[in-house]
Amino acid sequence: MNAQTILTAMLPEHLLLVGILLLLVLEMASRREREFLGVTVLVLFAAAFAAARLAVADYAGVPFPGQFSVDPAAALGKAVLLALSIPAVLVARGEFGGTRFAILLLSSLYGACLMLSSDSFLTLFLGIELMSMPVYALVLLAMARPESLEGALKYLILGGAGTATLLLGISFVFGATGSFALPAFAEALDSADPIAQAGVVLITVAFFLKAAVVPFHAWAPDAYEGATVPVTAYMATVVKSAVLLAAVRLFDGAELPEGNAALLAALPLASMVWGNLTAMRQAGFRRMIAYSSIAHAGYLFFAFLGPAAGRFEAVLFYVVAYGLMNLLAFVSLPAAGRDADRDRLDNLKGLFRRSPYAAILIGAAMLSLAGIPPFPGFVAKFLIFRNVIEAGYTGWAVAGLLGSYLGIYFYLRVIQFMFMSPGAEGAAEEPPRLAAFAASLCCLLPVVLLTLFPGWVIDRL
Amino acid sequence: MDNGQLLVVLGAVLFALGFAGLVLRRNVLVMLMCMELMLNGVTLCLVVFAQQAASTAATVLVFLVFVVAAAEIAIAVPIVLLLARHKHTLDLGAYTDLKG
Amino acid sequence: MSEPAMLNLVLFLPVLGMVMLLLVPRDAHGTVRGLALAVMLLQLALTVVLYQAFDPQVAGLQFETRLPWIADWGVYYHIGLDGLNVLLVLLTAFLGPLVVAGAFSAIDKDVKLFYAMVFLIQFAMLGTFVAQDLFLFYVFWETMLIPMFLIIGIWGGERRIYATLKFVLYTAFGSILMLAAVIYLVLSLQATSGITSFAFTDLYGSRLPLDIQVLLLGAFALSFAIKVPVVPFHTWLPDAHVEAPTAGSVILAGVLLKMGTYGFIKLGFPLFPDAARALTPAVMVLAVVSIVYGACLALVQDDIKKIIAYSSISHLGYVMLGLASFELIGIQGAIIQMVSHGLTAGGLFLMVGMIYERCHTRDLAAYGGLARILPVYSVFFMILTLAAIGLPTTSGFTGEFLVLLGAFDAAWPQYANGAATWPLVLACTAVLGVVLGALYMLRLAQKFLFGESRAPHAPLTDLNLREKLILVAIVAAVFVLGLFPDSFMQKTELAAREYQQQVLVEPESRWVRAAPDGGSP
Amino acid sequence: MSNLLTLIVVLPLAGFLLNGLAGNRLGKAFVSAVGCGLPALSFAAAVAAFRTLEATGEPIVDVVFRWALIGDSAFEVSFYLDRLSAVMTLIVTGVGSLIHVYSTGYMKDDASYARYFAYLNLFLFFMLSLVLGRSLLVLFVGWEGVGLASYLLIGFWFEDPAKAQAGKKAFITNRVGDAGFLLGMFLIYTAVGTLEMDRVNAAFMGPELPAVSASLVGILLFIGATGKSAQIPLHVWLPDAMAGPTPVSALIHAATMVTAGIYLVARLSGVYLHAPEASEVVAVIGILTAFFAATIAVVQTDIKKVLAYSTISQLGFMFLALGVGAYGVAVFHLYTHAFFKACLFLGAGSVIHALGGEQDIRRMGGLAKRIPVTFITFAVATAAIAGLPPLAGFFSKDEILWFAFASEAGGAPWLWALASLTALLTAFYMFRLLWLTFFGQPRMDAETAHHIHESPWSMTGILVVLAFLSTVGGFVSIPHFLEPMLPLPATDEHLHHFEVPLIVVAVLIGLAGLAAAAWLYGGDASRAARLGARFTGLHRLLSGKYYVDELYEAVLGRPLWWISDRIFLRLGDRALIDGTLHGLAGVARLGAAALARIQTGNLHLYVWLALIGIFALLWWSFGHV
Repeated sequence: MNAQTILTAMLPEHLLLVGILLLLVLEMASRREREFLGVTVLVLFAAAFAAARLAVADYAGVPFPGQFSVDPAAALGKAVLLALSIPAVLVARGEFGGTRFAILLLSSLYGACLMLSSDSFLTLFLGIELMSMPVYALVLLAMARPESLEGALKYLILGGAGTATLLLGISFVFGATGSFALPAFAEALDSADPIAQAGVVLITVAFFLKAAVVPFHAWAPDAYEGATVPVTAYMATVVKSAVLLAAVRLFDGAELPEGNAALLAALPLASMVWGNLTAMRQAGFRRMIAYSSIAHAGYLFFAFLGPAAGRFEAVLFYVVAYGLMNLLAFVSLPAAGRDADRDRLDNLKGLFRRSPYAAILIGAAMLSLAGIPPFPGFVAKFLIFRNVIEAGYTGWAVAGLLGSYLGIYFYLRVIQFMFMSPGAEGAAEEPPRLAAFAASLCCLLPVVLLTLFPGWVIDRL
Repeated sequence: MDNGQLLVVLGAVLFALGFAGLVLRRNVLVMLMCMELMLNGVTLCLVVFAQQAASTAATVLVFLVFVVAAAEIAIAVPIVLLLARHKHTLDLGAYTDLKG
Repeated sequence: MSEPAMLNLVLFLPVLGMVMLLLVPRDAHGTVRGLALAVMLLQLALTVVLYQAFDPQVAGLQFETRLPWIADWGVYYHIGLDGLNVLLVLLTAFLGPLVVAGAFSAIDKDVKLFYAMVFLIQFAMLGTFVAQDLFLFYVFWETMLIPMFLIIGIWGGERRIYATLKFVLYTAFGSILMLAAVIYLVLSLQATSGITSFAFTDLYGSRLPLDIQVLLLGAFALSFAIKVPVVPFHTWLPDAHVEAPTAGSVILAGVLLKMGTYGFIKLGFPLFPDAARALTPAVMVLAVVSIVYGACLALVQDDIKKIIAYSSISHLGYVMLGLASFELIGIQGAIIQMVSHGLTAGGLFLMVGMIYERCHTRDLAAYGGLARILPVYSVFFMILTLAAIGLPTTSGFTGEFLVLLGAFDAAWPQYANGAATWPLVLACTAVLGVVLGALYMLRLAQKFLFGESRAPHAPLTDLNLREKLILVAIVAAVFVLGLFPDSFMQKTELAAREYQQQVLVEPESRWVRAAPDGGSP
Repeated sequence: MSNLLTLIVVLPLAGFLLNGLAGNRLGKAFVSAVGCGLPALSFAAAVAAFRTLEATGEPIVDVVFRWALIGDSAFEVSFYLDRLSAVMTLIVTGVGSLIHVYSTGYMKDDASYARYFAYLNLFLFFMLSLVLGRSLLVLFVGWEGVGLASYLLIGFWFEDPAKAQAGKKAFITNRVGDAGFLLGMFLIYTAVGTLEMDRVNAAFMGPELPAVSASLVGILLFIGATGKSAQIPLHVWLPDAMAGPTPVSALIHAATMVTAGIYLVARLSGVYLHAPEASEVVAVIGILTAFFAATIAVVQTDIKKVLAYSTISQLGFMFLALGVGAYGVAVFHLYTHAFFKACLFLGAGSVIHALGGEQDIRRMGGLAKRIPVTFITFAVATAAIAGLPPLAGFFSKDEILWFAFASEAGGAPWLWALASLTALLTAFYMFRLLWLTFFGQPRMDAETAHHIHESPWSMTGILVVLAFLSTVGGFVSIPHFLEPMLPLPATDEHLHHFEVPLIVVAVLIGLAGLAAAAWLYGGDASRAARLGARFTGLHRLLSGKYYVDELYEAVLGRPLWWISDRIFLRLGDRALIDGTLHGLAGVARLGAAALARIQTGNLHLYVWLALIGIFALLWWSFGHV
């Protein structure tokens, strides 16, 4: 192991670290929120750029053999995560109590990056924890609202239980295979040893829990609602994506043995149905998105039914499309006096009359999440279900598609509010902030790209 | 059934107990303890397996677990405090504002 | 400019129009309307040029464009004109300006968005017709939902939300299953012949085992049948029509429904010939049921729009009958009938819209003797009614006559040689449908135009110049198609025959004869 | 001139367009000029065409354009003039032109004068394309077209719902027939591969018959004919059609359109010659219609209704002739009937005109002296239809009776008997009409009586012409003229000695009818009243027109409505289909509610869920190792 590799391979992580330190210093120096924001965005951008460069350069390096390695895929994943978090930060102005938000976010991202290039359960575990813990705190940030405490608590306790489950699973797998290397998981997947089986199941459960798959989803709606908009956006997109990409790395080459397919199909299917149905009757935007994200976790895990080769491509494209669209919706949300009001769907009524472009953007986001062409959400869904059918699980695919059909209604409902309902009484219109505009822009451009030239993007995954 | 397996089972039992506690106990602080209990169960298993495989990695993980456990508590306690101050109770039943 | 480029231009003009609309200030309604009309007229002009340039002697695609889109999956941006879609493209382009002009006075809320949506749906519909790649087709097919959802939902009547959601959810359900079928089909082609392609031409004539074919065709057919709509998948139509604004109804009846029948003739049947042959009885039965059922329901409606809506069901039943007869005459008739219905139903909806703008009700009971109050209006209404009835010299006759002749022509031999009686029974029933058609349309004309004169908002002003021009255009088209259909049919003949061959005789196809398990994954 | 036929057809169309588009602006003079001039021109053209036909003896074919070419089957719009269509064309254009002229007087004061003539010309256009069309397709175009024109003209005064209703009824009833017509046409196409009628005839006359039952074709086409020519069971529309202006009744519902059915059968005689069953059906339907219509006519009190039923009855006679293979004779009767029936209707029109719109013969009487010209012409026409020699009706009807009796192609004594009885009735109700209208005491109120006046020359002149024609028309032997293409059927040798007696009988019948009517309705018509009182039941049955309308309403109308409304709309659409959908939506909503209820916000529950999940998965995976 040499310093050179460590430097280049972990450049994104290093940049995040630098960012954290920088912010700490700044906090002593000044209290100007705009500067914190600028620095954070800058750092994130730099890190994302670095990761992207690594990916483009097909860089592969092993700074810590057996624990931590970087390959183009991992780098690409990191780039996506880092880039996705930028809009969330941009709309977070005002969420900054000092620098806490930024620092917590950066460290959580650090953990996410760690997950994506972990080679052993140690690193994976470290990454997951490092990613989750700051988020508990982030949920807490909206202390003004008592619900946020409750949300944080629920998230924390279930998350903690998840951690424990993960660890138990890890230890079982270790016990069965005597190794912490990730491939041990694949090994355990095939082995008939009950301990190994238990390990596999427990680890899967842990991932289900982090990604909020039924029935381990219950924390998500409450936590999402408890948090403030940017945090929710971050959780719904970056965290979930990180977990899924990590899962891809975990399953890596492992083809599912016939028997275990249902293990990864049944619960995701359940969460599609559950999430989509429950989302129908939500009055709050964040809560609705929470349920929608539960459903989407379902689609994402369907990707694991598909042939191993296609998983990364499918998942990555999906999280890009899904994340971008979610963020687009979040950043376009009309500002309102109280964060709670901002969350209410009624607040969207007649939005088109007040600020048409916001309405159109949110509308596009909803349609994309519903998987209606020509928006990228459709291509993403198509890709996943194509893989599933290719792997021969036609029945599951049809079931999944029908499950996704259930989702169409509540996305349309949002559009209906924005375009077809009379305006909400006295919805004061504050001019969109520059930051928010920038945020929507840096979501919109990639979306357009994804919509018009999905092929071009897919080639590069 | 040698000691190793015995201990593993014990660890699993601890884990289960912790989980059960999460389900059954109403006091939030106790629930946090139960979480710790789960982690301890896991640690026990890990130690045993580490013994069997004579692997340092496992030992490292054990320490990691301690750290994580500590960190979790560090975040949890302030939350609980705030809640307690807000609701004047530690009974979980009180914290059901978010639902539906 | 080369024709392929021109076809692309025609396709993307509406998008250009949308972009231009973005630049127009929100309240400059006049500008918006003018712009919209100008773009549509330009599109029509270009389409006519293309239509003239379309060579009836050439089989297969013309003005083709084929660019890689999602190369990994063999998805191409592949468009072109052939005999099957050329008339429908012409129809779409023809109705475009009329829809826009027709909405000048009707739409005064969110005008900009409205025309943007009209452009969008125009784009989607044209795309659906010219697409030659299954993926592209599906994308356009689904995209169409969005503008229609908004058009009905924003500018519709009281129960517009219910109607529009019903429409979207109905349609989306079909499409979801179709999506599964599309994926499965493409993958099985890949498995059997190693070709990864969404091109129609590659997928035609699938050699899958019959049961799988039937399933896949079922999935496709469901989504097409909902769009057509074929009884019993029709209940969204009346609601959608009644609640939709005039422009919406015109688009719906004029073009959108044809997407369903077009789907059958372009995809459904040729993709799965064996299944098509196997399912023909079912299709024909449903077609005839639609004819009778739709007519009967039209007979008992009191909402003018509902009457025309149900009549659409009945008329498209004829189209289905013609398509399923696999008889050249029937197929040609079906194609003409599609266009004809687009003209008559579209025209009638426009006229209902005109009276609605004046009187704000569509209740038949509220009207009477308009022939005295609005003579010009009544003349046009009468002509279109008669065209809908299928009176000779109008386009409706051309379509119905050929369809029925084709159906009978296909059925009689089977009866004569004792093979099967049901086709003949169906054909005869369909012929009797002609009587029902006269029954409900004349009932409408009767209550609406004749009897002692009354109307909710007397005094009424007769048609203004804009409205006259719109209707003159439609009526002219109706008569041209009724008196001189020959040149139109020449353009479609080769394609129609090709379609017939594809289904009836096993064509050479890219599918290597598959193993019994269908070589599916 | 090559496309003379096209000219014949197109001239009235031009009239329609001119009057329809510009008529209201350009004033009545222009309208009358165009409206009457162009038909007259086309009559002239017809005469010219007829001359050329005479000269060459070859049918004239005039291909206009190709309507459609699909595969190898071509549908052409072409006109065809042979002796048969020549006769028809002359009648149509000739009588048509006369009635146009008459209308200028009759409709003088009508608000929509231009519209009237536009419709009338439109009718001529379609009627001519019907008559001249070479292919069944063109014939069908005309067939439906005249239906349209009749629809528009019956409902000409559309403010009166009843009148508009009558128009609709006519259209629908005809549509029923047309369905049969279409099927017949399709059958011919599938069997013969062409729709051009000369070819079709040739095919059936040819060495090997087409592989299809000629009778089936014949019957299907005859269904169409029953619709257009108001034969049982589709006769119901014609009486109501009297709602239209009287000249229209004369032109469309007496002289020309309603005879289209006869023309069709005669035109396709080739088919019917090989279809004995079909011919039998035609004959029977014909004679029955003739008889029943005549019985109804006996008790009608509306002057036009009487004539309407008499028309139906006369058409029945023609079908009888067709049925027994005497196609030429049928056309002969058609030709004479066109004259005297037109004359009668126009006379009736003149009467109505004189009485300011009164149509009920019970409020007429004693008009003979007041409007002499009308009276005389009407009397002549009545005598003609009653079949008194030497008037036109006598010749044609007598021939029909003879062939009904003696034709070897289905003639039978009972046909003759029933036909003669009908003839008796005919004579009776016609003279009854004459008496009630023109003789006896005036029964109209003083006001009307005061205003009675003879119609203008434009009307009376036409009456005179038509009366003259119905006098001498009989001497032109149409059957003989048509012999080359429509040979008369062979007659049974043994019956030939009956010929003269039959003629005598026929004449006596006519006189008997006259006598009966005179006796019953002479003076104050009290005898008639008593007779009516004696047979009230019968009287009610007849004046109720055998309640056929009511029957149809009960058997067809209401059930159709009921099924559509109850079964299809309420049960099918609302309950079954939408019900199911709403049900599914409801299920989803309930599911959503249930699932949302699980999210109580209680952490314990959440953990429970997780726990259950874990154990389920563990159990499952152990199950599947």
